[in-house]
Amino acid sequence: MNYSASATGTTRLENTVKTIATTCVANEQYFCDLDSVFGDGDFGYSLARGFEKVLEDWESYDRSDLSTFLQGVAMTMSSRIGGTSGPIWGTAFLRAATAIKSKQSLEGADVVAMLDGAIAGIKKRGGAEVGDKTLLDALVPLNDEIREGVAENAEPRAIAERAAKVARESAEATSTLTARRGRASYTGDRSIGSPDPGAIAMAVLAEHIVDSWA
Amino acid sequence: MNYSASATGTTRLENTVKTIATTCVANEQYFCDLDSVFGDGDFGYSLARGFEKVLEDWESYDRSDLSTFLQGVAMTMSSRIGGTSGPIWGTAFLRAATAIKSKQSLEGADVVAMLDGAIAGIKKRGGAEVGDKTLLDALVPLNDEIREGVAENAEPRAIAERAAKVARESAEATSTLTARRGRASYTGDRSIGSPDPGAIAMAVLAEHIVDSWA
Amino acid sequence: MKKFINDPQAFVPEMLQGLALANPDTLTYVPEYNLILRADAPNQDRVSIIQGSGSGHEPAHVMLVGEGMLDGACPGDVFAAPPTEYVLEAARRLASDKGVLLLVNNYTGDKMAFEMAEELADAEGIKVRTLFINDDVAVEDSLYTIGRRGVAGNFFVIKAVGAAAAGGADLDEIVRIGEKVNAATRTMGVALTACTPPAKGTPLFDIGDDEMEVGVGIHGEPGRRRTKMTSANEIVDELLEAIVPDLPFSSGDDVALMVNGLGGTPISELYLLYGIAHARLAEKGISIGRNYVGSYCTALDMVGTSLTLVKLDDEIRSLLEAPAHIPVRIF
Amino acid sequence: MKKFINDPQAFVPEMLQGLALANPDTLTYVPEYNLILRADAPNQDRVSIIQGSGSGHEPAHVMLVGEGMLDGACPGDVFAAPPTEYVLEAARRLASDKGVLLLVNNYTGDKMAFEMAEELADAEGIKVRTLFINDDVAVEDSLYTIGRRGVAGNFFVIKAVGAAAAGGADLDEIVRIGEKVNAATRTMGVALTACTPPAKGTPLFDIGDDEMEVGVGIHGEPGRRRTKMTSANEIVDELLEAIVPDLPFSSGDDVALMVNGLGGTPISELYLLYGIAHARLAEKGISIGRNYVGSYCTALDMVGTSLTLVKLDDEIRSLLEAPAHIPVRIF
Ligand SMILES: Nc1ncnc2c1ncn2[C@@H]1O[C@H](COP(=O)(O)OP(=O)(O)O)[C@@H](O)[C@H]1O
Ligand SMILES: Nc1ncnc2c1ncn2[C@@H]1O[C@H](COP(=O)(O)OP(=O)(O)O)[C@@H](O)[C@H]1O
Ligand SMILES: [Mg+2]
Ligand SMILES: [Mg+2]
Ligand SMILES: [Mg+2]
Ligand SMILES: [Mg+2]
Repeated sequence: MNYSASATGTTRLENTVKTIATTCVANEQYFCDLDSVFGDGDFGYSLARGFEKVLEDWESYDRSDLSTFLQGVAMTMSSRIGGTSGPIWGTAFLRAATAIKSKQSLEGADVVAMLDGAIAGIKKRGGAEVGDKTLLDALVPLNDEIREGVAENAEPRAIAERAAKVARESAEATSTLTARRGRASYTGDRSIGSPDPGAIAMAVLAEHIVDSWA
Repeated sequence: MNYSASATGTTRLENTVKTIATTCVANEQYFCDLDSVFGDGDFGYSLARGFEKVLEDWESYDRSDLSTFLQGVAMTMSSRIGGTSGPIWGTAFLRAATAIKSKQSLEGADVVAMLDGAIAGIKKRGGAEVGDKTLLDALVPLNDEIREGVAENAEPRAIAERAAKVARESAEATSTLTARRGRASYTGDRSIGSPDPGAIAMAVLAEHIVDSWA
Repeated sequence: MKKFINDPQAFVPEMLQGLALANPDTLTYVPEYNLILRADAPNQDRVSIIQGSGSGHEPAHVMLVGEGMLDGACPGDVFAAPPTEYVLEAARRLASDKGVLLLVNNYTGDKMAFEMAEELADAEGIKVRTLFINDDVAVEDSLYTIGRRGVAGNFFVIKAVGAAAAGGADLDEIVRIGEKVNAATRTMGVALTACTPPAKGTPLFDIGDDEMEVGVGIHGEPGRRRTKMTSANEIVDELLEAIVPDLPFSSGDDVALMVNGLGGTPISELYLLYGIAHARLAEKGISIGRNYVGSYCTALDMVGTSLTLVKLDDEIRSLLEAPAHIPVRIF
Repeated sequence: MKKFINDPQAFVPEMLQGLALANPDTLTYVPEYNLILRADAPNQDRVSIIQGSGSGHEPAHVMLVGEGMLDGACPGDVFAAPPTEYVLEAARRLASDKGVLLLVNNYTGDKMAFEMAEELADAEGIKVRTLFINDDVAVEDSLYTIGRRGVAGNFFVIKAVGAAAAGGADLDEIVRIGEKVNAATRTMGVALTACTPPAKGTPLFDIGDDEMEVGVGIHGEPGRRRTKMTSANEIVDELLEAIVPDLPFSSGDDVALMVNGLGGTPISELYLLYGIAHARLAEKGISIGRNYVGSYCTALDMVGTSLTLVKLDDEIRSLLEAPAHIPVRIF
């Protein structure tokens, strides 16, 4: 895998961020609905408002290197998104940026490093672990699948497809878990039977990234 | 017609008042529903609370003569019923009592005199006339029919049946009128199409008085 | 019916009981006659102010009893004028050498009960006057009807006469002030939902999910027209278009503006409406000297609002500014 | 959705705009950061008190900004913690030599935003402390969850630290007082209906016509159990049975009792509930030194209530009694 910052002005990384942003904006209602089963119904709203601003600011981000670009996105997010998602997603983007400091192009291993950083940041920020019924329950297996694919030297697109499949399965599997973090945790066992909105969002994003693969 | 105060301890007048009371209590919900089409939905409640108390106090009313008995009922009503109905029904009973001051038995003409008194009192108290879509629109024709029957020397029971029929027809006919008094008047022409609750109550009471005829 | 109640018929007495328990030092509750009285009233050097009306409009009027406002409130059942005897009893208990003022919202039932009570009180030698409040512009004047209803604007009449009474004004002066404030006050409301009287148990009228009732009364009486829900901006415009030309309020006027909730509307939405109304009035050159945002006069749990404008002059302003101490409070 | 709004996304700014227009002399509105600040803050001789949280709880907290309570409120969108940057900006604008106290209800999102903001403010040399409020007994303690939520009891913490700050107390002392009041405060709520966030447009959860949610949170989070509607008496009993043994409150205690409406409940029902709670506590030998009946901390338009008990001592009582001047008022 090689994502060049120079290639045709927009890079695979930029495309991916744009897909994330447009997908979150497009799924506002769906993500809200997921969050209203056992949360407070604003997950989609928070993400949509943040990523709307990302798309608005799109042309103005400093693109000196990939890390700086990602950092700009992270700043928009954390200044715009409130709720749990603001600090969680802001931290994730910031840590991903840190993981590729001053890189001009990305290898498969860099993608894994970015996700490692994001995951560590999310865990530190919110104190959640895998199994607590949060987006980590999709994001961590997704990253592990990419790590494996990269180790096997698989095709980027094939890796992405495998990762999306794992994300979807893991996200659906959160239905069986009891929420232990965030607002959903107040419901105790009543959260069993419905998946975690953040985890489903990870699956939806992974699938759209694959679909938009150029 | 002759209603004796001595006959079997309860008289036709007492029976009639009791029928009015039990009918109003039994029709609480129905009368409320009628009042909520273009009023505030409490007509049945107000009447039921007042007549409940009348039934509760039943044994304790002073029965020195018929007028005193009716006056006792009037006092219960005006101390218990609020809303428009308290002053209206209290005044009606009080004026009916006045019309038969110190009588020990009643002729048909006395019934007409009682209703004449009640009607005059209601008009004075509330300023309504026939045609304003109030209970007067059933009560006045009902009284006129009794007056005619009495003039024709008809059988009391036949008179009562004719009066109930007229009350029902007149009450239903209030549907075509625009309310000009009470809460319903605020709706203007929107009150057209639904009958006046007070008028319907008059018809229901007249019908029950006929049914309970011993 | 989704309410915090026990027996629907005990709704009013249980509410009054709670109010009295919450204000043991300042209020007296007379359960036999549904009365809430100032514990220290009557004061023979002050005119006593009494407001009666149906219940279901809380905090009006039982929670407005206290220093600088009402000496007593005489509520009936939900949306029903009190029985004449209750009003008379209130006048008896609050009879003062300086007199008693009965404040009444202009409705058929209330008018009859209070007029009868006034006659009876007068016959008993109580010095008493009655003042009818009729601030609702939704009701078109007519030869036939009893005329305009009293709605949320009654707050301003109560506040002004309460302040005047506290200052020792005599009964004629207080009646003059009450009439003046009533004449300077205009209100119109809109409902998004119907209210549910406890004894009825179901909503008072049917209204579509996308409909609103413009000009609604505080008992859920229908208003001027049923129409499709519109935006907050359009609603404020429609209400002001009815209110402003009615007095009329004109450029250069200084007003008090009340954004009143009808019982089920959160204060957040009331402030949102306030912002719009403030801006619209400013455009018309009308300045807002005092504002009131909250649920002052409700229709049980109705989702809705009313806007009230009062034309201020120095006299009215200073009466509205005067201190008062009533149960509705934050601290 | 039956609300007085224009664009659902503009709900919070339009509400704040209205609030600022209604209080031009005392409040400053900073639209870029959603802030409501005291116009005369910061005062270098006083600790500045800031409360942040999601919107939708009005009058909490934006309408509690004023003399003797908050110096600033930093609301997020409806039910969403404010972005970190907004909190940081509030701390910057209200930075005082005596320090800044950030009050936060204990929720994941708020905790993260405020902890991040505290670190950043601290790095900028602002003297700042954070205090978490967690009075909701509905949440069973657990190793995993973030712990109990902050709900209507936050009013008492705000009032107490606000009074202490007005009296010139230093930051350590104010933190001590805030922790003490928080530790003495217990709340539990019940919802009869779900609330409808403007941006969502539909109720947050489904609840049957004959059901209620016991232990509900102020964002419509489910509570302890879903059960059939019962009488006001039974509801008060269930809430008190959860609250009283938790501290515990015992015979001989003097308490403040708040009966809080969740947004769609009329004050008449709150007083009815107050009467029941007062009687129940009296039976237990618990006396009510101060009472608060009204909608203090809401969940938008939710029909529901919460009861809060605060164990009083001389210090807490005098802080609660101290005067304050905030937008929520009657005059
Ligand atoms: N402590 C946590 N760590 C990581 N993710 C979390 C945590 N708490 C909640 N989440 C994720 O955030 C999602 C909810 O986000 P959002 O609705 O913005 O939060 P809230 O409204 O509760 O503040 C959950 O579905 C979950 O995936
Ligand atoms: N001015 C009036 N004179 C006579 N009857 C009246 C008058 N106004 C209303 N009514 C009658 O009273 C009925 C309503 O009574 P009620 O519901 O107790 O009054 P409200 O709730 O409006 O005070 C009407 O149906 C009508 O028949
Ligand atoms: Mg959420
Ligand atoms: Mg009625
Ligand atoms: Mg009525
Ligand atoms: Mg949220």
